[in-house]
Amino acid sequence: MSGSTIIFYMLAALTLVSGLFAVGTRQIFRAAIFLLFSLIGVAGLYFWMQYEFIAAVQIVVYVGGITVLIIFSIFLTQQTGEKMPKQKLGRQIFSALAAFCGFALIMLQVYQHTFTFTGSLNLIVDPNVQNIGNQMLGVNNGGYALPFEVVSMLLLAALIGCILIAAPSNSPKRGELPHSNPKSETT
Amino acid sequence: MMQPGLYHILFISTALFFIGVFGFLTRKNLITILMSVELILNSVNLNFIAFNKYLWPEKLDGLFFTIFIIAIAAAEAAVAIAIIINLYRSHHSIDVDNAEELKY
Amino acid sequence: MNLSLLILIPLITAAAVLLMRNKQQVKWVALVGTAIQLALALVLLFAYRNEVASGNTNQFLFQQQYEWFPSWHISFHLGVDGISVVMVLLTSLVVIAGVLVSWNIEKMTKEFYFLLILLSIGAYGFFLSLDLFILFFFLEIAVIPKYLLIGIWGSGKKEYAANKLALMLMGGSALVLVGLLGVYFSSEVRTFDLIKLSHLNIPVNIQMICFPLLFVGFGVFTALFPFHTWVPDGHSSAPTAGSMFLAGISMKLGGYGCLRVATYLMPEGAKQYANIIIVLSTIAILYGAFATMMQKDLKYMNAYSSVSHVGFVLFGIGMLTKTAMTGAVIQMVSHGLMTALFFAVIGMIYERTHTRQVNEMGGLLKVMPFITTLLFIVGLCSLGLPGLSGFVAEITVFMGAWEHPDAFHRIATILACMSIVVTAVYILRAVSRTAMGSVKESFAHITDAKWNERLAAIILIAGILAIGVAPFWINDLIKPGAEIIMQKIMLVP
Amino acid sequence: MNEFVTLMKSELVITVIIFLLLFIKLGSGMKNGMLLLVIQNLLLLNLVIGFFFNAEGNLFDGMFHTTALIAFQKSILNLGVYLISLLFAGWYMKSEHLAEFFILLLSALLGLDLLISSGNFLIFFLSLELATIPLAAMANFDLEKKISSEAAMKMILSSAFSSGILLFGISLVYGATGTISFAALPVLLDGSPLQIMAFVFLITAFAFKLSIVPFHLWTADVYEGSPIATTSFLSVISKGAIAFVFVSVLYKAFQPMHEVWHNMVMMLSIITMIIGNLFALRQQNIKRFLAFSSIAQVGFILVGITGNSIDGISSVVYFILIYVFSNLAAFGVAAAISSQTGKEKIDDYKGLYKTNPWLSWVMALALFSLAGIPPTAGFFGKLFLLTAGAANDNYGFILIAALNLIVSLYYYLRVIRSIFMDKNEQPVEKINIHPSTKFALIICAAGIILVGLMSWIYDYIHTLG
Amino acid sequence: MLNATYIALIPLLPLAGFLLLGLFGRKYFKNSSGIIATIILLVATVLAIYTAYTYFFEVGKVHGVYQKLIPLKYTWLEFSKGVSIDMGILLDPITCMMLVVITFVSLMVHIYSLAYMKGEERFATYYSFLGLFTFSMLALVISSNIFQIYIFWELVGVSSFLLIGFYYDKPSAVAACKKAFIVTRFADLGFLIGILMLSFYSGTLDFNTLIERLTSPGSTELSTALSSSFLGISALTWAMILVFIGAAGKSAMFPLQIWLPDAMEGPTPVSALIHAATMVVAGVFLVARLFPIFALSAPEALQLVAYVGAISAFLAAIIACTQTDIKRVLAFSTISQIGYMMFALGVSKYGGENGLGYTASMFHLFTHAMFKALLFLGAGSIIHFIHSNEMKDMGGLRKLLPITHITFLVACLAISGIPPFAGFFSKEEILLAAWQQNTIIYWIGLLTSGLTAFYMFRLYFGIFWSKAPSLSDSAHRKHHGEGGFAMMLPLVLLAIGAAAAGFIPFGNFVSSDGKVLESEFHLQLSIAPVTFGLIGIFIAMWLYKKQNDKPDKIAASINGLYKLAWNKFYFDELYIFLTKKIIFNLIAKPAAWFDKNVVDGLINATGNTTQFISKKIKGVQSGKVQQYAAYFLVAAIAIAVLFIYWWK
Repeated sequence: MSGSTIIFYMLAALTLVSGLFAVGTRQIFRAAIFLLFSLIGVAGLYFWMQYEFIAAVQIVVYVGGITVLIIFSIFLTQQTGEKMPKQKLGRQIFSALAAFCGFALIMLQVYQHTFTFTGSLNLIVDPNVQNIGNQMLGVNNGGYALPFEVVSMLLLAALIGCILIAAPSNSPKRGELPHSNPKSETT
Repeated sequence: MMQPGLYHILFISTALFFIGVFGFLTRKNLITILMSVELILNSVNLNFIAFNKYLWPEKLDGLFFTIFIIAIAAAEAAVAIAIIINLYRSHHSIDVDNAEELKY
Repeated sequence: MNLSLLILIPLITAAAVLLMRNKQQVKWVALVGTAIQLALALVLLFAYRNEVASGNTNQFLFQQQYEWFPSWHISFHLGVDGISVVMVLLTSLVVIAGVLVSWNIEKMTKEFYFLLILLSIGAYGFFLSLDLFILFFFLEIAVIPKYLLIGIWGSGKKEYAANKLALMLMGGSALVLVGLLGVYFSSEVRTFDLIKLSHLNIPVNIQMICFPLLFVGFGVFTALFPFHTWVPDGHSSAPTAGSMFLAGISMKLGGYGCLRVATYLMPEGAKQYANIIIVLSTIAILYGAFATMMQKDLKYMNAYSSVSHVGFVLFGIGMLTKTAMTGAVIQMVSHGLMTALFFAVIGMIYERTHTRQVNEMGGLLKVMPFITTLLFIVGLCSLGLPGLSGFVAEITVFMGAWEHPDAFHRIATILACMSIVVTAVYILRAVSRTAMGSVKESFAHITDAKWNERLAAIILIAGILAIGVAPFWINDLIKPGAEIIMQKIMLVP
Repeated sequence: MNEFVTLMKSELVITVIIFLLLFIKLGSGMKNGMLLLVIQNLLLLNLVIGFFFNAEGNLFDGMFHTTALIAFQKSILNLGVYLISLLFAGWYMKSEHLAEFFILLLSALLGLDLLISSGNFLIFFLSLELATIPLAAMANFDLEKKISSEAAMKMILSSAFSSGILLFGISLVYGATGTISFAALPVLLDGSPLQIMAFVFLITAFAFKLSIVPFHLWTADVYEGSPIATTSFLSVISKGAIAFVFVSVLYKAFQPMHEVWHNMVMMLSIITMIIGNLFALRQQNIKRFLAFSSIAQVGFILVGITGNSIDGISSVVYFILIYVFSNLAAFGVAAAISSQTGKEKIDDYKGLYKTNPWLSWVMALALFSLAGIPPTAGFFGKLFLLTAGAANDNYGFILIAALNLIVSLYYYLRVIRSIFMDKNEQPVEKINIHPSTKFALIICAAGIILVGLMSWIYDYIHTLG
Repeated sequence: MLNATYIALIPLLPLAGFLLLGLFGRKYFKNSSGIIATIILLVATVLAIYTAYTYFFEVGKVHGVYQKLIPLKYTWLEFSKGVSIDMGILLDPITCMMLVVITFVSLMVHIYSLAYMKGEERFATYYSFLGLFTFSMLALVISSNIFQIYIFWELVGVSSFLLIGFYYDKPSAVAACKKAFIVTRFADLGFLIGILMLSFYSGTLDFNTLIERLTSPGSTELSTALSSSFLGISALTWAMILVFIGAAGKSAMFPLQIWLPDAMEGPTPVSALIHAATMVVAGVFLVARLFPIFALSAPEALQLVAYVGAISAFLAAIIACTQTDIKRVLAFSTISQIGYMMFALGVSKYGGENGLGYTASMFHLFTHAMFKALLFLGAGSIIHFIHSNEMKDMGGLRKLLPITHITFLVACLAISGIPPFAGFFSKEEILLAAWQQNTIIYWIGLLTSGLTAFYMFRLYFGIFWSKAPSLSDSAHRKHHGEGGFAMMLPLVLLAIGAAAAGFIPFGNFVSSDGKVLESEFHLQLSIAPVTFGLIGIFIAMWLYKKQNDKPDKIAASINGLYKLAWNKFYFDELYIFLTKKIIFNLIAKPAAWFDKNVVDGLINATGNTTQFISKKIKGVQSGKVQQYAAYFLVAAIAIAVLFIYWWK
């Protein structure tokens, strides 16, 4: 068992175990922290696969962005330390069963399917920043300029949407809010 | 124990996917539901990277897919949180069970 | 003779009705429009006879064809044979009579006449079309106006009746649709054209599926047992003109469809299913007649008797002989005129006595002799009195039915014949309780029919007598059409 | 560069409009009336431009492709959006965030346009999200209403869940075939179980967006809670575009698996029609009612899709065109009534004909068209869908579809009955219809009547396909 | 030479009268309608007599045989090649005879009604109905086609319906007209099916061809018709039985006689015309028309005719003895006399000497028309005077109504078969024929003839003798009189007929095969009926000439039988049981119930079930977004499994 293998299993365990806790714990703040660990675990797996760029993006966007966003919103909407109400047992069992069935089905199909590497080794494109950057803005030959533009439009729209929804309105009806002036994080 | 490869990663990603699904189905707090969604999206990302690495390394399709998914996840999370906050304003709660006026 | 005129004129009339400003104008526009229709129908009749007399041996005359949805091979194809001609004539007679008897309608006059004329467009188009798609199109056009007519201007449990009618008729047309699609895809060329389809031999397995679909589908319109239950409720709730139209024309759409589409295109299917048709229609004939005996409401009575009478249409078709088919068509026309008149009379009586319960009337002959005489005439026509159209139709059906020597057909025919006695019983009960006896105090000052009612009645009676006294002309018109259908059936081993 | 402009014309124009609106918003405050007029004219311009300079071709290495048919489909969407901008004038005038609303709406439209033109899974997914996320924000546009945020929440969470499953499916397809391009896919498909599973996951996303049973459950809640303009966009424009893409994905990318999807679509179609109808039967809220009825309508679209032929494509496109007119007319009337009186229940419509005959007739026309009653265009639309579906000799299936038509007729007639027949002591008062609403309703009514009778429209679509 | 137009005019003139008076009578001819109708009928009568004369003496006889001429034929409705309903004229001896009888009696009734119906509100309508009836009846007898006869058969039925129900505000009249129509309609069903069978086997509807094909021994039609059988009886016989059911219905033969007594609710002249002289003998005419087929090819059916006729004659005579309403007595006597005609036909054979019954039957038809019409018109005159139908209200009228008295007596003598009045000759011939062929029937006939004499004279004595007229009757006379010339003239003319018609050498004109039948006079055989008749008359005189209690005593002594007869053997009750209990309660009611609850219920149930399911599954749309996702997931997995493992 090589070192790489050991690292892999550790990362896998980190990802899955903290993922499980993230969906299992009844303290919302802890859940967010476990989510953070799970996401870091995934980033570790990217590293392990030598996709450093993606790993970095993962850390920056997820760990630095989304998780923080979530934690902020938790602060906004929840008293910390308060335990979340428990879901009905029946629902839990049913969900677990359904999830397990889905898992079993997919694993069955995946293991019955033989994925074979068909390409030639010397055509492999190295996922380094230069290649990625070139392709990201390329128009032809597998360039990703269009998706890039689409995502930018999407982010713009999302931005406007967020401002609109979360920003305090001028209308007097909003005076009944529990928090005097909840700020929108996205602005 | 064999050398970890594609199948192992697929196992992890699928497991993570269904952990997320389980969370989505069982959590009562809207924000934790949102967290489950993030887990789901991460599992998909893992899939794409793994396939790209082990099977189709001639192009970076999987990688780019992952990048864009991350971007989308961010946007989605932002809008979702905005909506949740708005909901919190009117319902004074972010319990999903409190938002079921619309039914039948 | 330009056949599209028969669709255009009502269309223009309908549009003109919508543009009119007051009730008087609406009425007169509608009347003039329908009068032109009647004139056109008569012109068509004579033009057709002339054409045939001058040796034109085509099956369908005056054909017109315009491209419509060419990618589906649909064309706006019109044409008439003798059967269509008489059905068109029937339509025009009933429509003008309907317009006349509704002269006093006060509520939403414009809409009423608009819907009435819309209905007539459906009927004309249906009878004229030679393309199954437009046939279906016109078939469905005629459903919703009925729903509105009953629902808005009707009486009694009108919503229930309107709903039931619309849903059952639509159910019928859904079956028709599936059957038509089966026919459409059975041919290599994929065509809806009736003439082209009639030259193709539709595979037997398709016929076995599509014939029942089409026949039952059209059968719902024709009150095929056990799909007749929309008839009593629908007819009795509808306003007078609505009932006239419903029973006079709409039910005939189904009969015509059974004959022209189902039987003509799928002779093997017809042969296979003929016995079932006969059983069902015999049940309808007798059962409708017996059920009529128990009715107290004049409209219900006529509605149930329509089930019985229209049973003869399907009975005639199911017999698969030339004579019986001719009889079936004559019965369609005859019943159309007769039942329209019957409903018109019931409407006139109701307008004056404000009741339709036979038990609450009596002695009306004294106060309104004209209307009561109409009731007598129509009753006698209904029970098959010679000299009136009902007799000709029933006798022709019986003669045709008797051509089969086997016991099954014999028994069915005898059972069907028995209905003439039952009919006599209920008709006489109704007529005598209504018209005869001593007149009630409250009805003593009732007035007789007005000019519009008289005119409407005379138009319909003219039709009834024209068939009853001189049936040869209608027989001559219909028989060649029936013969062509029979030729296809005869070819079936 | 010229090619770039002509091929992406529609997307570019929309983007330009979005930025224009953004500038207007950021610049001086324009009064709502003026702003609405500007928007309407811009959208009209967009619609008109859609008919010119159309070309076929690929861009970005096949990620983006367009054909005459696609251009026509986009025009249908443009038309729908233009009508939406006209129809709900009453609501717009009251809104504080008119410009933002249209920015979001146009973003969604941009997403849909790109979706129709998408040539690989990546752009497909991105544009799908572009067409979803702004909509979630739009659903929340009635900021003061509880149900509006609830609807938005349901929408964004369900769609996130759905995207998760979709992405998992895409990743499996990618893993199994090594491509994310639609064009390259058919030769690589072999129908192995993994591919079938991946395909099923993919389908669920379409099913979710098209609200195919059992993936439809969000639909009614979101429709009811959202502002009516959003609802109509969701139910007409969004649904129409997804249907277009669904057809082309099934017919082109997944053609080798057509036996699988044929059965699947048939099965889904049957349940969708039945469940949609059964739920629509007992709805009281007109929006919720239209939601379920549109679910049933989707069932019929699926019937046409099972045809797997050129007729299938053209009948779907044709039906969507008609559906745009009919459904928007219904929403328009409902909106006109609810914006003035706040009444949204079917029972509130009792006696409407007495006070508002004109609106009643438009509503009746729309409902008849939805029910497939001749001579409205809906008749032709439904009939052609059924005909396309019947090409494979599944009489049982077609019969079920035809019988479902009756059930749907029943509930459409329920509304008609309320409007025309039922008596009411206090009917809705006389509605003042905004002129632009009136104009839009006239267009819709004309469309409902004429699109069916003018057969060249269908034939034009047919030649495109 | 015969002109078809003239013959056609005979029925068409009354039709024209019907249309003219029916459409415009109420408005324009309120008072003149009677005169107009009478003049029209007078013309028709002249034409009929001329036609008959021409036929019998100029064109009819070829080589000593009366031919069946068809001067006019027009295809009315063609079913298939050779099978068509034709409107035509068939002239043969019985047609000519019937033409004369009908026009003559009808003319008498027309004249009589001028006075009898005077002042009636619906005077014009009355005459138009009479015109309709006369037209139908005339067209019936000249029919050349079996369907033509059916058509007019129905039409006479309806005109009878209209005339019986003429006093439509009287409930009993309404009930009677319905009963008459429905009973005959029921019988016509048999007729119709009979026609269908005949047309099927013979391939024609034309009388001449039909008879020829079904009587010539070698023909294929006949052999098929005889070879196919049902219950051991050949199809042809069945057909003829069915046709006879129609005839029996119209002629009120047992067991379909129930309608005729009630039909007396109509105006009395109408009873004279329709329910005595003309329409009710249509059945006899029909059997006579098809007689060759009956006699040659379906003798079993003819047997049935004979027995039905005999039973009817006898039963009706018994019932007539007990009735007190004078019109009802006459009605039963009509049934009885028609029974005579029927069994005369029934015992006859075709051709030659053995065809005596046929001639006798027709002869009796002819004479019966005279005296029965006379009886009815006389009764009308009495009723007109007394304003009552009941015998107990009458008595001693011979002084007050002298002409009526004399003519009535003549008629009574004629019907009782007392020589030399007309009835004697025809009845004697009938009994002779019966004697030769079937003794049982002969004895029944003989007994009946005695009964006939009894009840006729019971009537006669009861009306004209018995008690003295009451004072109010005399008062009546002052302002009523006997009804004037218009009423007396027909009585006198008919009385002459009833007295003299017997001397016509009937066998010269009418016979089963068209050849002259030399009827011989058998004195020894005529003694018996005359004796029986005289006995009947004497018993009646003994019982009824003076008012006394003997009749009641006798009635009491045979109480059971008397009651049975008085209640017309409970036939009405039987029919009411059949219709009310069986048809209404066991068929119609269940049918209506079935329709409302089962058929309609099923349709409604479909709708309700849909609604029910719709209500039940609403829980799926729970409003919980997680539940939605759960459904989503489960559905996705399920579809995947389904399509991977199952649906390949």
